[in-house]
Amino acid sequence: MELNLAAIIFVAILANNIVLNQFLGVCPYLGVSKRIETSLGMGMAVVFVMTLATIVSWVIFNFILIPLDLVYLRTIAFILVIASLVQLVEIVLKKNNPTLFKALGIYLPLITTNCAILGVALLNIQMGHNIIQTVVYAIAAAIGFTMALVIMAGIRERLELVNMSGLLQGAAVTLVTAGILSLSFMGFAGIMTL
Amino acid sequence: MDKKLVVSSSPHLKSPENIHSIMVDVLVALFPVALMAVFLFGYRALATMVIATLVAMITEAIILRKGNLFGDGSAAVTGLLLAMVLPPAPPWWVVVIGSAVAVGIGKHLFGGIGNNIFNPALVGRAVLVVSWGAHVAGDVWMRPVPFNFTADIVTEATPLATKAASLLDLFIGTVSGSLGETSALALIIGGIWLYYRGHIDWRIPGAFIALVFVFGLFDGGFNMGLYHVLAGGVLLGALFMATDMVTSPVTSVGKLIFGGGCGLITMIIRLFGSYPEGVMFSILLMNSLTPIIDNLTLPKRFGEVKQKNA
Amino acid sequence: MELFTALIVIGGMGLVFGGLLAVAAKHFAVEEDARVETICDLLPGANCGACGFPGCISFAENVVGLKADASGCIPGGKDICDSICKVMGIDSVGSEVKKVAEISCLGSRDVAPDKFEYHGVRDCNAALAFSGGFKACKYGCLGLGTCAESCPFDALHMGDNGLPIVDRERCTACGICVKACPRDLIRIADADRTCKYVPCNSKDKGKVVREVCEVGCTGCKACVKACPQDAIVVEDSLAVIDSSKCDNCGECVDACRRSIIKDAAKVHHA
Amino acid sequence: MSERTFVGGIHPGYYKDFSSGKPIASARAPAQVIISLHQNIGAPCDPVVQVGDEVKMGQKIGEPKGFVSTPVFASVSGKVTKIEPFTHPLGNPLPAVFIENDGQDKPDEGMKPGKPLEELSAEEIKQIAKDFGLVGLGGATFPTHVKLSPPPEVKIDTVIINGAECEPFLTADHRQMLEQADDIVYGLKAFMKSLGATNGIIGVEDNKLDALASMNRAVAEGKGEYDIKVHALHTKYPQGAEKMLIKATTGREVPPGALPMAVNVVNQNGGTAVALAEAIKLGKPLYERIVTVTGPGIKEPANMMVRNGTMVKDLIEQCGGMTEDARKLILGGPMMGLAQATDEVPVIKGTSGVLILTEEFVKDLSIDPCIKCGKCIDVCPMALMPNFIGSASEKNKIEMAEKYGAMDCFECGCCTYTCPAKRPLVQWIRIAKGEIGARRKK
Amino acid sequence: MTTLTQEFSKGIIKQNPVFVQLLGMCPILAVTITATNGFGMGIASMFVLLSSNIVVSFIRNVVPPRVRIPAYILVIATFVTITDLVLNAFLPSLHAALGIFIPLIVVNCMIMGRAEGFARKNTLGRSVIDALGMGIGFTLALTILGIVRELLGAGSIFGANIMGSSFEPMALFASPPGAFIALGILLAIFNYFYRKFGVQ
Repeated sequence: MELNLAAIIFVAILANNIVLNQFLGVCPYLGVSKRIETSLGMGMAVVFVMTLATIVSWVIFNFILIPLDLVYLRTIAFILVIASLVQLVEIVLKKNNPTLFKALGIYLPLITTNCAILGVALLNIQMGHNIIQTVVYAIAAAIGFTMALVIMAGIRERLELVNMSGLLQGAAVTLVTAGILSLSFMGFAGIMTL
Repeated sequence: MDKKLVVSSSPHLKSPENIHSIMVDVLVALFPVALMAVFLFGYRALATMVIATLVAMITEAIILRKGNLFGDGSAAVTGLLLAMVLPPAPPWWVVVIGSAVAVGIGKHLFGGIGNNIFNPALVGRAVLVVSWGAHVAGDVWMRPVPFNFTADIVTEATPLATKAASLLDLFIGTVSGSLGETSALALIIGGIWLYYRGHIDWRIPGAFIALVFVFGLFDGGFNMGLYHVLAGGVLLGALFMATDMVTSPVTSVGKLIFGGGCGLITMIIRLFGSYPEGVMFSILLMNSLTPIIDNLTLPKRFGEVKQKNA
Repeated sequence: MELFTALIVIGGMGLVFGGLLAVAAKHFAVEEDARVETICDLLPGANCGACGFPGCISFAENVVGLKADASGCIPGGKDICDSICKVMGIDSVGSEVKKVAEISCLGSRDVAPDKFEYHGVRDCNAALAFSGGFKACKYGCLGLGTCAESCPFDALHMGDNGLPIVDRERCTACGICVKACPRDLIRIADADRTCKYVPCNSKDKGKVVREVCEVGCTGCKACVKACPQDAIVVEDSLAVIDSSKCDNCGECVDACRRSIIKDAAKVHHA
Repeated sequence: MSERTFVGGIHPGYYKDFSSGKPIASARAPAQVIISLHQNIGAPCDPVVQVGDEVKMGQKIGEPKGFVSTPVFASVSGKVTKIEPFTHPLGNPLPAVFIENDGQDKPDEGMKPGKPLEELSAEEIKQIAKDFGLVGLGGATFPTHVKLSPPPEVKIDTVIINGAECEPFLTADHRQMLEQADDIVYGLKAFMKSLGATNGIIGVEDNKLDALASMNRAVAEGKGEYDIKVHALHTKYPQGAEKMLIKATTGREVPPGALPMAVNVVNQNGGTAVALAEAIKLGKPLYERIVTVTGPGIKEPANMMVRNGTMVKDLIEQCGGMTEDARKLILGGPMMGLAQATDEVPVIKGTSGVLILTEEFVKDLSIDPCIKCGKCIDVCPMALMPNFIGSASEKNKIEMAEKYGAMDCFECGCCTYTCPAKRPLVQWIRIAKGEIGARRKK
Repeated sequence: MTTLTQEFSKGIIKQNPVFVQLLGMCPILAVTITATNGFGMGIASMFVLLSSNIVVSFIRNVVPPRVRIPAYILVIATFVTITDLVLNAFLPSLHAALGIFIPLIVVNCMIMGRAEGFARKNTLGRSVIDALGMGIGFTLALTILGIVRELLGAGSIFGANIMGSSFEPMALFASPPGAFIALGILLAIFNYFYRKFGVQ
């Protein structure tokens, strides 16, 4: 059990990174990776929302959809959860913790359409995790996302000082960089398996 | 004095060193390694090196639209380094594609010399490993047969897989493995030359090798520690790949972190991963962290501490 | 039965979340003006800053807040001004005429020599820090391309002779290059004006101009005498043609001893 | 080899042999001197003579406008013919006084010995430095009396005489230490007395063994009750930079943006010490200085005592003229000196050298992309990140340039010297500094 | 106002959701191992886009602005679920290949973007045209990338082997890194042509 948790963390962050290996959350990955600071903020927001959303989705799935035999409604149910959750978080934060809201607020709307959130919630169900594994997996996946985001932001800040052909600037070079990053993360394959 | 005076910003003296001379120095440092490769693996190794270097230079000349094939020499270095991390005799088209990818994608896609994030030669190899793993990183490798230039290829498993080669063989290089990684002796000679010429810092190879050694100790004592340092690509990686100026940190502390990270990841992959060798992955990974390491390890400015105390 | 549960579950969830959000939204109402987004969509999106605001969004906000004029977007021109006015529900303003950047120097490398050789950063401002620029003429174009570099629309390029060339199609008359040129050699003018003009900015005396440039205006006043419209005046040894008076007769072109008077729309343009 | 040094720095070719063996010779007084009214950092002077006035050698012709400023003196006797802008070593025309030399060198009445050092008070010494137009002669031309006026809460305990002369080619300080060692010690004593400092240090790079010997002798003979030591310094550029010299001799580090006073030290150039000694002993104002005329592009290199306002062209002629392949004229040393567009430029108080470089030194090298070799970081004596400042400035990312330390750069040029990509880092840093300064003012 | 033809063609070229707007990157990278998968994904997305655009266009005047986004998401999610079930019933192999990325069509920013940015402001007819244009543009992009990756990574196109048996496929393009690299290079190539032919 304990080893299993460690494996979940390792695999979710390094070996099977949700952005670099599973292609979840690529849109914000391309969009919000221009500055290290911004990417850290986005990462924090994702950690927060992803953990909450995955837990709530898990609860709804296991305690409502399965008993009622409504598994086919999971997509609708989960997206409802996520969309509402993001808005609720936004509202609650605004009232109770304005500082945190200031830091995370601008990223929250971006998260609704971040397929990493829905993706992780769905994958989590697919892998049949229990509640503890769910929490660990969600946090680890979000940290993996943040890590990939921050690394890319560091690289892009440096590439800003480069005289690069306009054809490659922006998304093109970011994608290729992500590809090579993905290549180098392949080295972690097989170290721990689930 | 009939020409006009020249005006420019100070300083008016410039060191004689330039990118071209640095690249020539690196090529010189690679010479003993290349020599040893030909000695061990025969004409096939020579062919691999020549193809890789030529294709790299041609690719660069095409991209830059320049007639001068050698240019500043950086493409030749990339090509030769790529050959060093390939098996002695892969199919020719694998070498061609790898070399073109190294220069085209690894280097020029990011804006050319000085701007690449990842070590171009390793990008080339990584692409080849993923694409045609059996040709470049399979289980069986050509056995070195010194002074035998016509022999057919005899294959054997690499020392990293068997863990059975003698330390002396590893030091001299009479073991199977990538073209340029087998002979520790030749690599160390090249490394010393680079250090003497001031192109590499002791910190990156130092931290790299030290961590590999320490982790090797856990894998089976002092001899195993040495074994891990000498076998596989650690020395080639630590002395020639990780020290690539463009893709490694510029700060002193950053260099230590970088080298240490390379060593750590290499050993994690070697000891626990499904790949037998982790040098390439570790260096590529640390390359990606270089900008962040640089930003986190800005040197303390002259007089800065006193200001804080005051 | 199953259909029924499905309806209840989704409907219930919708109710719960909808209710929650409705309550929350009521307590935290935020004023938003949809017009900002609409106007932002209309704008070219180059974020060039020619309007004086730090980007298209900012300009849109200020238009909606009535702090900026609807015609403020220079690259957008008449069309966008009209559209903005429509969104804002006001009458259209702004000029109809297409404008472009114009460079008032003909002193290419071969006709206006340097006084010394400059090595270093290829930027006009940087070069000016050394003895006031390497060009012998202290008004002429240095040709290091700071203006071309500054153009957000890729409409300025350095020609082989070391002078910038304006791409009339791409130029939006945003005026960024006007500010970028440290020697004030660029101005914005009507694209299709039919008049003559003097592409020189040298306020040096004629003797000095003759020493440093083959195509500089010496202020000899030959054109002044030739002009039947009295449209030309010489100030600071530099002839200036009043485009409102000029009828493009071409007398000055023949009269000019250095043959530098040109059709306004035909200089330095691709 | 001496251990006294700092971290970073470079070892360029020193090229001192051109002129280090040449004793200081008097330069010919020119037929006309053009004395700039901008002779020091800080405010320029207002002319106090008029066109047509007869002036004497050593007569004050420019009156300082602010506290950070010093007067300017006539270097010949003769007639003022013009007062108008003239090419200044900084590149732009600045106001200057033209004096036609009558060849008689009639001295001004003020030029007579005053009280001996023993009888002078600290305040009087400071006043002498101010009245006789003393500025730092190393090249920065910071008014000396300002350095002698620390705020009351600062207690200066150490005065350092800079004899490092780390700039390649230049030998003026070297010759001065050989030929005027006693005056240097005398000047140092005056500085110490004025500041109430207890320690005096003379720092000399250890490639000038004869100068070290000469200074040791002079100190032994002339130090009296003062505590003065001669320190041999490791030969490395920029050993003579203020902060590096203080680090090497006292181990103290001047904080970024601060003056040496912050660590209770005042730095003075050897030439300034001699000027102070001569002002006290002879009542001689600062109207001439030692200039090294050297470089591969000059036919007969020399060290010369040159009057303020002499044309550089005149000096070059006296040294046999330029060679065929001469391409660059620099006032000052090769690392921090200013390249000139013309040889029609006058010598000012801060002109320590006239350096002529040839074709081989001035190739217009292509600027390559930064390969992040980090050599500039290794050599930067201020431990900045010149490569990133340069790239940021190139891309006009001024905040980034500031973050990497642009404002702490004192433009020693080590980074640009060492850069294998031949990037004009100092120039970019200077542009960034100008931009940051302009933004801070806003 | 733009003509209907323009409205239709803009989605294919001028405002191609993938190559110009960089939307829907996740499915594009994930499912384009083969041309068939890419094409299937494109069609599925187009169906959802079309249906949701129609519905959104219908209800645009009814939905209060505050619950706009949740309401649209609900609409989209419904159609996604339908697609999911239909694919599972009739094309189980494609359903298996696309896997989790079918439910993830819900959060494809292209669909949300069109609903939010176009259908809610435009009439039914225009919304349909827009959805068709965008959907075809998206399908086209997915198919092109699928063809490139399948050709290089497996030597075939739409499952038909065309490179001969001696061809050693470049497995890179069948792997995740290859997806990123292929799309990045494809983007650069498209940038080049867009610039060359003056498409903004």
